[in-house]
Amino acid sequence: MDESMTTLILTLLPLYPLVSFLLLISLATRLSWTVAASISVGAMVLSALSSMLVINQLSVDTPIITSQLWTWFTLSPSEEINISFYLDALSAVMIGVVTGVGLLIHIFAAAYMKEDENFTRFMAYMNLFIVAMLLLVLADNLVLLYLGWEGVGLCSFLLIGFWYQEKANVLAARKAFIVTRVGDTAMAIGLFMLFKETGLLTIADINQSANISWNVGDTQPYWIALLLLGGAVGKSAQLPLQTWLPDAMAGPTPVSALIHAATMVTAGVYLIARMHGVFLLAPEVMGYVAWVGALTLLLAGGAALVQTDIKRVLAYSTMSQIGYMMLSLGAGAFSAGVFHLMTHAFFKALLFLTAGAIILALHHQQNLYKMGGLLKRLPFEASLFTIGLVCLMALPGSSGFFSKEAIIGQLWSSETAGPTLWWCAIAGALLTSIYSCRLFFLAFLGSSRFSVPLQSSSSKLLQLSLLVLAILSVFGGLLANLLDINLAPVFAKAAIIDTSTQPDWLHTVAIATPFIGIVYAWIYYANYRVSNHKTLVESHSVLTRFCQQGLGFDCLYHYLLVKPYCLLAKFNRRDIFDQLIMLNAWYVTLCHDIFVSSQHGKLRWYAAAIGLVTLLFLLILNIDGFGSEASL
Amino acid sequence: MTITLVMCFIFVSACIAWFAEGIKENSGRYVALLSMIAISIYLVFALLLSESSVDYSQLQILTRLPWIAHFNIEYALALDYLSIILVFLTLLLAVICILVSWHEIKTKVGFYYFNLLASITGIIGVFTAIDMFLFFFFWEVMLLPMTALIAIWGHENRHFAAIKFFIFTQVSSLLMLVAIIVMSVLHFQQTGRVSFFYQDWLALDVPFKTAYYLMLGFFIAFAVKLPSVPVHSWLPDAHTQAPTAGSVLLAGVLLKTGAYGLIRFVLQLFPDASSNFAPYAAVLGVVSILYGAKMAFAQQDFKRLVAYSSISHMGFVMLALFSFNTIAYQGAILTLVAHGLSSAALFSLAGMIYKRIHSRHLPDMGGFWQHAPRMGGFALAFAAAAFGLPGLANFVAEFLSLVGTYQVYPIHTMLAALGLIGSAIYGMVLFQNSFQGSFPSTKIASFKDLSIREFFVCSLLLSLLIVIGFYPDLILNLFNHSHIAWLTDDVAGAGL
Amino acid sequence: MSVIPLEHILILASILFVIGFVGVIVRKNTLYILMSLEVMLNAVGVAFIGAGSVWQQADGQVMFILILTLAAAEVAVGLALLLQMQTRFKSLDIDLLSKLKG
Amino acid sequence: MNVLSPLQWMFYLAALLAIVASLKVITGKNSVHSLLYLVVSLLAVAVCFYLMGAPFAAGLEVIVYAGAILVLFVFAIMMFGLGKDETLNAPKITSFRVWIGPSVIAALLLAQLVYVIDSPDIQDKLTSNVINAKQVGALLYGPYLLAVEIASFLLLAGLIAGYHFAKPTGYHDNNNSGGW
Repeated sequence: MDESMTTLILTLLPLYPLVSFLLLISLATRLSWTVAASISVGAMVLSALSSMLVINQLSVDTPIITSQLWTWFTLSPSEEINISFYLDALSAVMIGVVTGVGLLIHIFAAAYMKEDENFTRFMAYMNLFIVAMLLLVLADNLVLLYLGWEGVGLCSFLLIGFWYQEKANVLAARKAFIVTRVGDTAMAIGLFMLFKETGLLTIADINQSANISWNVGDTQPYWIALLLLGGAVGKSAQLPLQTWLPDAMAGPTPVSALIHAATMVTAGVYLIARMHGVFLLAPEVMGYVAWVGALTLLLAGGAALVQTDIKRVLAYSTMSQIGYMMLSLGAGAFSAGVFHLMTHAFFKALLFLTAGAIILALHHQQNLYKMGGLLKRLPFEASLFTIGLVCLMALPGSSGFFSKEAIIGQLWSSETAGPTLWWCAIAGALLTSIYSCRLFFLAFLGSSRFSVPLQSSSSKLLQLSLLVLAILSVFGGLLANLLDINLAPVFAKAAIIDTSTQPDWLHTVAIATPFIGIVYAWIYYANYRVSNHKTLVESHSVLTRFCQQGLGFDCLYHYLLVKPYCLLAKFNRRDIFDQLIMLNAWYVTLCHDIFVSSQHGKLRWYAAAIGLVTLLFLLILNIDGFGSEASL
Repeated sequence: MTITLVMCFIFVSACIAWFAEGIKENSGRYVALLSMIAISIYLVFALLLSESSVDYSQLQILTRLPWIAHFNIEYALALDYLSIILVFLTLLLAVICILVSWHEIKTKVGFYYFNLLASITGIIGVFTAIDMFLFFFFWEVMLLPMTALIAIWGHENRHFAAIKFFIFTQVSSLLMLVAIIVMSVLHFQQTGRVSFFYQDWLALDVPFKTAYYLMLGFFIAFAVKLPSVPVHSWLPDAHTQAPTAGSVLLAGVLLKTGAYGLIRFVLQLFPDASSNFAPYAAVLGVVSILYGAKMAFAQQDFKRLVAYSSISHMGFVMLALFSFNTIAYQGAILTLVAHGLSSAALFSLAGMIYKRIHSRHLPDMGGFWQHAPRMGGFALAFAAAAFGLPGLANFVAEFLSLVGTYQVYPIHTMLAALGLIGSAIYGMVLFQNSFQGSFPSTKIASFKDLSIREFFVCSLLLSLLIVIGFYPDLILNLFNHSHIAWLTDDVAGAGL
Repeated sequence: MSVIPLEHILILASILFVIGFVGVIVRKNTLYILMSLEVMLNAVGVAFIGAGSVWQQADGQVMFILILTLAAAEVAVGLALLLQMQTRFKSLDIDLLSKLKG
Repeated sequence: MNVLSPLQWMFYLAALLAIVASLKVITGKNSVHSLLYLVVSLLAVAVCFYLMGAPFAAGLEVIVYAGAILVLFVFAIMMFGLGKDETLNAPKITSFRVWIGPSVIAALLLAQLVYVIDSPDIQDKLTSNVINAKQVGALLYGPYLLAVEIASFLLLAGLIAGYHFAKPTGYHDNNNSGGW
């Protein structure tokens, strides 16, 4: 296909879901399920197809495809911010994931949300989310990226708070939006600083000109990278701003699959990968990125060990997997991180959707301690779920294995990461395998701890999408090479980490850890998998409750930020400045009252007053002459 | 000549609306509506025809007639890009006001429309007057009908709010009057001829000390009107007690007269004094942003919350204007338009909610989205505009202001960026408390969705917000900002 | 010239005036107030006549005559009002007339 | 100044009597008694006028002031029972002591008057600075003509007001609320 054709396809790519969003919103109530589902899924099919076409066009000789719509606004004569798309290998991977996984999730959601009365509104939000994500990924300048960034934040707010009748969902949606907004503000300040230092906001120019205008270790790239990291941390639910992700499970399951597994949470990783030009110039910040990833990895792994709700386990596991990606970016292994992002999108979406199918079958029962013995009852969902778990644990042969090995392999000898971070990664892998096995035993083995009759989902659409996703997650690793997406040219500037000097036992340990985890879980969680009695008591020790609440970050922020702000607001509800001004109004009325009280109508007092005043008057007149012989 | 024609036409139609009401019930509003639409179309064509030949980056004097010959006070009107933008905003919001108060006003309807149109005439006068005395005259003319609007058709303690509004503005404009008189005397001393003409004053070289105090005199008057923190407390009261159209007009346009005054009569008239005063004004701007956001979060009353959010938005304008940066200046002008539209939208929404449940108290609202999906959608869009969601006009405005201000005051901008989080918080509180959560069926019987008229108002405002959000050059290329004299162009391109 | 020095006459006048003034302030009964008023008027008369006699001018006495007419008119109206007060309030206590207050 | 001529003695005595009478006026319990003291005080002042060389004024004082105005007072009190509430609850002292006060002061005044009239040296001292009625009359109808006219208007106004306020509808039956 010739040049103009591909740019046209690229331009239209985000517009299909936008058109379907507008259609669904305007005709919300009058559309039947079939029409609404076909519009939304159809739009997704179109954009998936066009993204496939466009990715094929990418090749060695045309590494970048751009298309320009119109000039948004001009910052300075030299720098024009315009609505234009920029496709290279990195964003190709991203749009592949977004549209591919997005399509499958749309199909699943069409079946899953069939009975919900405002189904059209749900599909409209899903489409709007895809548009925002595509804008984020395809943006050629940081302001358009920020537009996609905030749009994604708004859609996640809408989708988390989809069932807004319950107060809990409303608060969860608000928390998600405000916490991500904190990250966005940090990123915005980063943009301002970037513009002040370089006068540029277009990503490609920044990456090229970065090492010309600054050299490694300058203060400007340090602060800009740090602020961009703040934005990424907010959106990808990493350490300081990760409290919103577990609560975001209040939304419907397809939402969790699409937003909180496959696409939105990876936006932070994409931002760092995209702005690697700046990050490379600030090695300390790369170190921070690695450490943030490692710490989140461990924290989320620990929390996932003790969760009772199946979706919260998966949420914490997403958080830890993204920790892996951050770790790899921090270590400088950009392409490995992005590769893990892709494979993770597939198997995590699979895990969430199958969990959704299981929840639907158990009549919205999400508590693991109320499940059990599902392997026999729901064989189809159970088998797919196990495939997902296998990839999650990165057992050899699964797609997770390829991507996680790529990351762990490069940690040891990268100068920004190092052996300590390698050991954190290994510990994380261990934790992942333990909580995956625990999840598996609780949900699928042991005796069934539920009384309600199983209503297995018979809809073909649902099962089809799950099957395709399962295939994708198994062969994801190969898919990358199949499309020979070579991310190398994108990250040309990043130094290749030579793994030759590494000790050779690293590889064996990395492969062995998942199995060690499985054996340990097999022994430790014996009573989960073989228990014959009906109820299983979950341990309520202080440590478990502490981990359950995300290692205390929630109440830390609550008492550190939320409560003081509310108290300050309540304390100053009636505006200090207003009261200051009302103060002198009160003072004037006070004087008025004093004087008024002297006019009480008694004539004799008035006469006395007149006498007094004349006396006073005479005194004043004669004040000087009083002594001397004033001639009367 | 056009502007005088516009003003006379509006005032005449105001009187007609008043008398028409006497003759036939409910005819006042039709007269008002038709006249406003007719005059807006006329103005558009008048400007389009003359557009090509005239460059509106400079002040184009329209009319100059001697008014009080003895002091050579002239009836002088002039137009430039700033006045055009703000006059069109006024006309648009006038139409919105009339549509919004269609069924709301039951008592003394004719007089209501008279007041509405009279204050609009005053506002247009303020934006176009170039003779300082005439400017002060219109400044007072616009104030009286507005006070009447609040005092007669307001809500429960409207008298208090109206009096507070009147005293605040009146006292501050007295300072301005003093400054105007001193300037004219200075002009007399230097050129032997008393003059109130803006151009003559520009040519005057005022000693720094007096210029500083004169600038302060003007600044305080406009800081009260553009509510910056220490003197803002009239706005929440005026807004909560004003009728819907009153709040729309108040928030949409009256605040802009403050900003217009700042640009025209503080920054351009006393450039060196204001650049000397700029750091303090920047601090004031930041304080209003953060304080407005915090106070908005604390409010229980829908309109009061939106009023405090206006204070926060206007803090951005103050900060952007006093950073003397081209980009920030563009951002400030865009904020004027964007805030005008978004706060007008939020207030009309408040009016619609008040019409249905007769209360503005947030705790006893909730779950309206179930019963009024379309209104919920619009409310979400307008709340999103309030907290600067990209894609809507406010984001571009805030982004430009903050990018521009960052070049000059980095720390202030970082603090102002906290205002973005604050705006997100109160935007959430506003939207979720009223439209999400459970519907208080005990208190509220039914909640109808938008009527056609309301739908038209909301969609008009939303489409404008989106168009300006995605294509701000509609406003910005009215003036090529390259040669605005008083703006320093130290756009960093340090690296490249 | 006049035998009696002016100071003494004026002292007499002021004493009488003060006595009248005290009477007006202290007494609650309106009748006494009217009487004290008479005393005060009389004191003024003394002052005028005194001055007239000291400087041998007849103006003092003319002024005294005017004061007389004033006193007459004042008493007439005063007593009539007193009458009204009697019928309205059934008592002559001046403090009852305190409607005109702030 | 220390040795007083008889005229000055007389003046001071009269002044003293006037002051005592006035004091008795304002401290009186019974309105009629204080009214009588007021009459006595006016008479004392009249004597002072006479001693000051203003016989016309003294005459006027006795005739117009004490004679007319205070008689009107007494009339008002007696006829319309203005002092009723006070006389009712004031102690009934009809005994001798009641009018000993005024009579003593009146007697003194009488003695003083008689002495002044027929003691030759006071008379000739007086005649040197008497401003007789003719001078007053000439002045009255000279420059002060307008003042006299106004005074007559004042009297007319007083008359009408007096009539209007004291209209008979009010005082007969006490129960109606005063007519207007």
